[in-house]
Amino acid sequence: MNREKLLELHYLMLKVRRVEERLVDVFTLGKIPGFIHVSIGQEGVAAGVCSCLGPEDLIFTTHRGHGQALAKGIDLKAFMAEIYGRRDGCCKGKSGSMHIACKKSGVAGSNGIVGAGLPISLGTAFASMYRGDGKVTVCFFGDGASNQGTFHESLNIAALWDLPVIFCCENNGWAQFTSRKTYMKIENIGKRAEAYGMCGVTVDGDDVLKVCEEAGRAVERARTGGGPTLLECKTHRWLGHYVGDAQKYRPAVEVKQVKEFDPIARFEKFLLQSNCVDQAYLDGVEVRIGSEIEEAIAFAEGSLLAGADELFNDVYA
Amino acid sequence: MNREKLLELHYLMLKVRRVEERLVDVFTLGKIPGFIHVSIGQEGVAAGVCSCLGPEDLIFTTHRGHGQALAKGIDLKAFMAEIYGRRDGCCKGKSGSMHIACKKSGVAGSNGIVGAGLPISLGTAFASMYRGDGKVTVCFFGDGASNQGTFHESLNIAALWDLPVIFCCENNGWAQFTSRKTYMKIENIGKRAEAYGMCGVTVDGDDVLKVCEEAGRAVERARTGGGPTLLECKTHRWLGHYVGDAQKYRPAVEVKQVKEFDPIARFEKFLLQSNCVDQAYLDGVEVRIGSEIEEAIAFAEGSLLAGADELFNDVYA
Amino acid sequence: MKEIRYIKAIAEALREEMERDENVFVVGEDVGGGGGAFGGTKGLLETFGERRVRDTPISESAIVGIALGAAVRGLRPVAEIMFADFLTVCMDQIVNQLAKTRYMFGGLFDTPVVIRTACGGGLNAGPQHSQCLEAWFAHIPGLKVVSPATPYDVKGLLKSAIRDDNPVLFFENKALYAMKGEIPEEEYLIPIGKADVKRAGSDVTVVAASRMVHESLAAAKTLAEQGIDVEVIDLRTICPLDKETIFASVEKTSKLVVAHEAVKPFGIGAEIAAMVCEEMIEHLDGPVVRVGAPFVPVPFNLEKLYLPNSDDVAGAVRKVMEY
Amino acid sequence: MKEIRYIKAIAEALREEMERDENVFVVGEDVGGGGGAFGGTKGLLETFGERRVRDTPISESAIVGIALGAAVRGLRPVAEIMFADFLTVCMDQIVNQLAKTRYMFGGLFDTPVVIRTACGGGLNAGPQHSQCLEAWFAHIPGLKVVSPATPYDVKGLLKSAIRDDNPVLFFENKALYAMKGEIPEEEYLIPIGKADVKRAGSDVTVVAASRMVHESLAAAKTLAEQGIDVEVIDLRTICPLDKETIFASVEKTSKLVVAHEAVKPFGIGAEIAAMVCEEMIEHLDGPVVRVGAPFVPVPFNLEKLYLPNSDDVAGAVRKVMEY
Ligand SMILES: Cc1ncc(C[n+]2csc(CCOP(=O)(O)OP(=O)(O)O)c2C)c(N)n1
Ligand SMILES: Cc1ncc(C[n+]2csc(CCOP(=O)(O)OP(=O)(O)O)c2C)c(N)n1
Ligand SMILES: [Mg+2]
Ligand SMILES: [Mg+2]
Repeated sequence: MNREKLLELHYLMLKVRRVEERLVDVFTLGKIPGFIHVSIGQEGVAAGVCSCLGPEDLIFTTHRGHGQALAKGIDLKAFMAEIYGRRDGCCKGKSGSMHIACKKSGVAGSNGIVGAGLPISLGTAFASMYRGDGKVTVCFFGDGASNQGTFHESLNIAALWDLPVIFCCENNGWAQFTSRKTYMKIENIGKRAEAYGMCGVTVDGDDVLKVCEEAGRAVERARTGGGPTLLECKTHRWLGHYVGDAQKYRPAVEVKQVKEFDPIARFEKFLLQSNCVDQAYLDGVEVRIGSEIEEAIAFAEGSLLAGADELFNDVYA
Repeated sequence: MNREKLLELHYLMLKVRRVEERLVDVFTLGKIPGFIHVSIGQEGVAAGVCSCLGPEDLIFTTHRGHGQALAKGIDLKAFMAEIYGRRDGCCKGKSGSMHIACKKSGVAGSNGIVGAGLPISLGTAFASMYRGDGKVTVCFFGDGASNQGTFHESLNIAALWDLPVIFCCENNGWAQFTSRKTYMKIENIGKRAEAYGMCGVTVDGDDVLKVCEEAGRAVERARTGGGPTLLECKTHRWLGHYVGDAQKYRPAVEVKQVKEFDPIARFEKFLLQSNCVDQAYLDGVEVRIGSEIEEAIAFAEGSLLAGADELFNDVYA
Repeated sequence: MKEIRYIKAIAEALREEMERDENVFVVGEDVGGGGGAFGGTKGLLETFGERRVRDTPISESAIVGIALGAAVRGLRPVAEIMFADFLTVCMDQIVNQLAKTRYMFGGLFDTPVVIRTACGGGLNAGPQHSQCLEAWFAHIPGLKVVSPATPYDVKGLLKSAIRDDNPVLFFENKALYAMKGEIPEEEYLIPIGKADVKRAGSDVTVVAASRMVHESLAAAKTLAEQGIDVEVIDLRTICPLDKETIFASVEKTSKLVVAHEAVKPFGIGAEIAAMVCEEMIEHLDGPVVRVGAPFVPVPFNLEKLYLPNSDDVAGAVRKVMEY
Repeated sequence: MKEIRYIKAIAEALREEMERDENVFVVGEDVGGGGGAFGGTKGLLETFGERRVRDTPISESAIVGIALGAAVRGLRPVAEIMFADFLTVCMDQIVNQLAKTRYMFGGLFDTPVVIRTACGGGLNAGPQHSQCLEAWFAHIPGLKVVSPATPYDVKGLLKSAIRDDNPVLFFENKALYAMKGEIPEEEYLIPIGKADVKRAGSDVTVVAASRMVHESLAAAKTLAEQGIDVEVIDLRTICPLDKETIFASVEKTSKLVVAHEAVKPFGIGAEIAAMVCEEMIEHLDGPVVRVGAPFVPVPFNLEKLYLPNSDDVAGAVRKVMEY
């Protein structure tokens, strides 16, 4: 992998982490309406997968989808203003954290209904095939979502039609307040691909290089008519289901231990040890990201709230 | 297998065949309202599976479920009157061919929605576990149904909770006007069990002894706390999707060839060759079944049509 | 003009639109080799090939998802859900995804999806194959709901639905598939959102939808002989409702009957009655009487008793006339 | 009497019924260790164990199926579907299976299933987590639909729902979970199918459901100061509707306003208005005005503008009074 790509991966992961940390802050201060779900600890997946996509490719994201959208290149200001529910948000403030979309960067829509993105991703992938335009679709979803009926229907059809789609399962071991053994008997969701005659892969989602490698293969496969892939990335949810969730249902020791898997710390260590970068570089990235974020927050907070004039817009064409 | 059981299997298969042949007749004469789906050619599955169940066990049947209900021991007269839509039907004439149920014989309900029986079968099996009463549930469904989301959700939970349920897929290679390669990439639906950590078996559904053997194992497993089984029985639909379907979409050669798989002819040959029965015995069974059927038809045709008094009954308790 | 069956008019509309616009495709169970469960897509596979005529597994949620995703990319899918009763297995994709995509993403995407489906009784198909569930969808902002009663209407409205940039739930009626009617040889469109006065009259307004339009026309004929002059309005579109046409008629007649096949409680008749009572009660002379099915599942064997018919409409008209 | 929150009253009802009847169990996502997304099943796992408090995967169709199958075997399941919006993913199991099992099988089985779910806005949770879809279920014969507005009501009605041999859709309201109210120390039940006059008045009848009961009471208070005496009827049950109570009130006041949080078109207000206009229009003096949300998806950021409130009710009352 060339240096540029390595630095991109690092930048994307760190940006996601720092944006979400700041979101936790401002949410806790009461500046953001509704509720938000952050993906802190899971940045390796979004960065690894999205770094393999071009701007023309499409992704469907989840309720825990900030990282996915950011890694796909959504404009940070428009993103932030959206989460604040402001006029300058990428969806005019109507979507909020859970329903973000952006045409330009190929974010085809985030979803508040668990498992609901998968069927829709068939459609965008089908359109690629219909047009022969080579665009690849990635649909992100969680481990919990893999137990919804839509998972099954979608994987079956994707395999059957050889659709250029990648189903990326961000397996953080939890579905809201419930852990894996409560919702699934088998260990690896990637294995479920076999039931459809589809290629399935399970990878350490906290190892961004591994994610990137497997995602790259899957994208290549999709792009060249080789059909879909189920890509399971095992990762860890550091915080609660939503911001404010005290996680009383979760063993304290687990809450502590998950941080050991930190995909960013691991990757930074690798970058330093392989002499790809030095500490000064890393510090510089922090500064750069920090100022990007503050700019975006200032933009969001300076953007107007929508008013009654917006209420009736965009219901019908 | 003892002789009694062999004769039971034969009797059940032949009864299903002859009943449905007569149903085709009377339906064609316009005596039955609505539409009916027959399972001619698939009798080995219903007979093989239901012969392993006791009267206390439960089954969920499909739109093509006559054979399943009959093999489970539903009263032929009440069954026939139901299909005719008469007052003496097992559901007071309100269900018809597609929604038959009978408490006494453990037919917990037939379903017109493809794949809808599976979730409900979880509930009856759960009740067995809740009560510890050892009752086993069998849910029949078709190959087409295995692509519905409910299949996935149900198998996952059954495996997870070790429920005493058997999912019996009657794979006749067709879903209405569409054949396997149009709806599924893999060959064996039984393989899908692996995605849930469940035991999965694929068997020649036109070999009633094989079906019976595997069903027996599955019932034993369920009864003794060993959990669920996905039992795929490969069989053949001789006629159209519903009675009256001219099957223009289906290769003529296939329509001809399927009869070679006749589970009844095969089994009778075996019975004769193994000297288990002679031709006179078989002729006798034909006569017996024939008169049972004519009696049932007379009963049904003599039963009154329901009237306005029934319209508002049984909506609420 | 030519005479044509309702189901054939559907197939013609699909064919014309597919010929006109390369972005139009059909998707659903048995739509290809099978030609559709009722024949609505007959012959399309032969002409347009598998690329544009997509047979699917029995996976209704996926069918709607495919349509929505393709629409977001600029295609114009026509999805078929065999029976309206089966909409229950894909409600999330319709209601939370398809209907809301435009609004919740701030207008980013057009969603030109048509979902064709067959509603209603008449085949003794029982409780899971006979329902009329239009009222559900009319309650959901973002969807349009169309319900044509004649071969002429079904063709013109289907073509308009395909050209509409909004999701359209297109309720065909099983009992009407075999019905014959005249349509022009040349191309025509019928606008969504406009009701149609199928019979002008001065004494009483009957607003009806789908099969009940014909029952209402039959009732009007009988009543005419008895000196009651009924105006029959065919809603054609259930959402958005054509207030203007309904209100104009009620202003004229002061008497209103609403007729649909769905069960009466919480049906579309309730909305029409409520709308009139809310906005123009001063023009009403007497009760608004609704005709609908009794509040029971559609019984397999008692369908005749269950289905509302022209006698019910005539009875309702007499009731409002006697006030 | 004791003061208790709405959500706590739910947990109490569940606990009491589980103690009373060994056949009662709860099933749903996060109902166990999590205690329910909103805390409705808090503490039940600790008391009753995994046998009777069943955490499930995210598989709503299966949850309803489990409940139905268990009910057919004589158990009394209480299923939790986290948000009412998610009912869309299990509509077939509710509408074609649960609601129709009794009828289509000729009365063979009882189906004592309760489906608890959280509806309504107030949390800025956006278009897929805020809907009020009660009207859909009231349109389906075989289901009962309950929608309690206070801690006292929610406890008494939930206990009745659990003892009912029919399927009950039990709509809790997210905005009310934290609300406090008085309930008796001793056991009590509230009958399903009876509305409750929450405030007697003589000038105008306001029929309201769930959160809108409180908005209507607030409006009544304001209007009282202006000399308008409002009667507020809390529907409590949406299906079957308590005609008797509604009609008696309208006979008295001759003026009717209906208030609910769902979008106005094709909502429950339409049925109530239509019923009154159909059966007792001679008692009406003026239009029936409906208060409901505008016909748009629930916007994340404009929820305050979207949600109907006491001002809207007061406005509607003034409108009918001015007639
Ligand atoms: C159909 C549906 N059921 C339930 C929920 C509530 N819910 C939101 S997120 C969530 C857990 C999802 O788990 P997973 O898919 O693993 O994603 P994660 O939150 O871990 O990223 C649940 C149950 C929902 N939004 N939609
Ligand atoms: C949800 C749903 N979708 C579609 C149908 C229409 N339909 C009835 S039977 C059938 C084919 C079923 O195929 P399979 O499960 O293989 O059963 P078989 O008819 O072969 O016994 C279809 C598509 C239905 N009844 N329910
Ligand atoms: Mg998870
Ligand atoms: Mg089949």
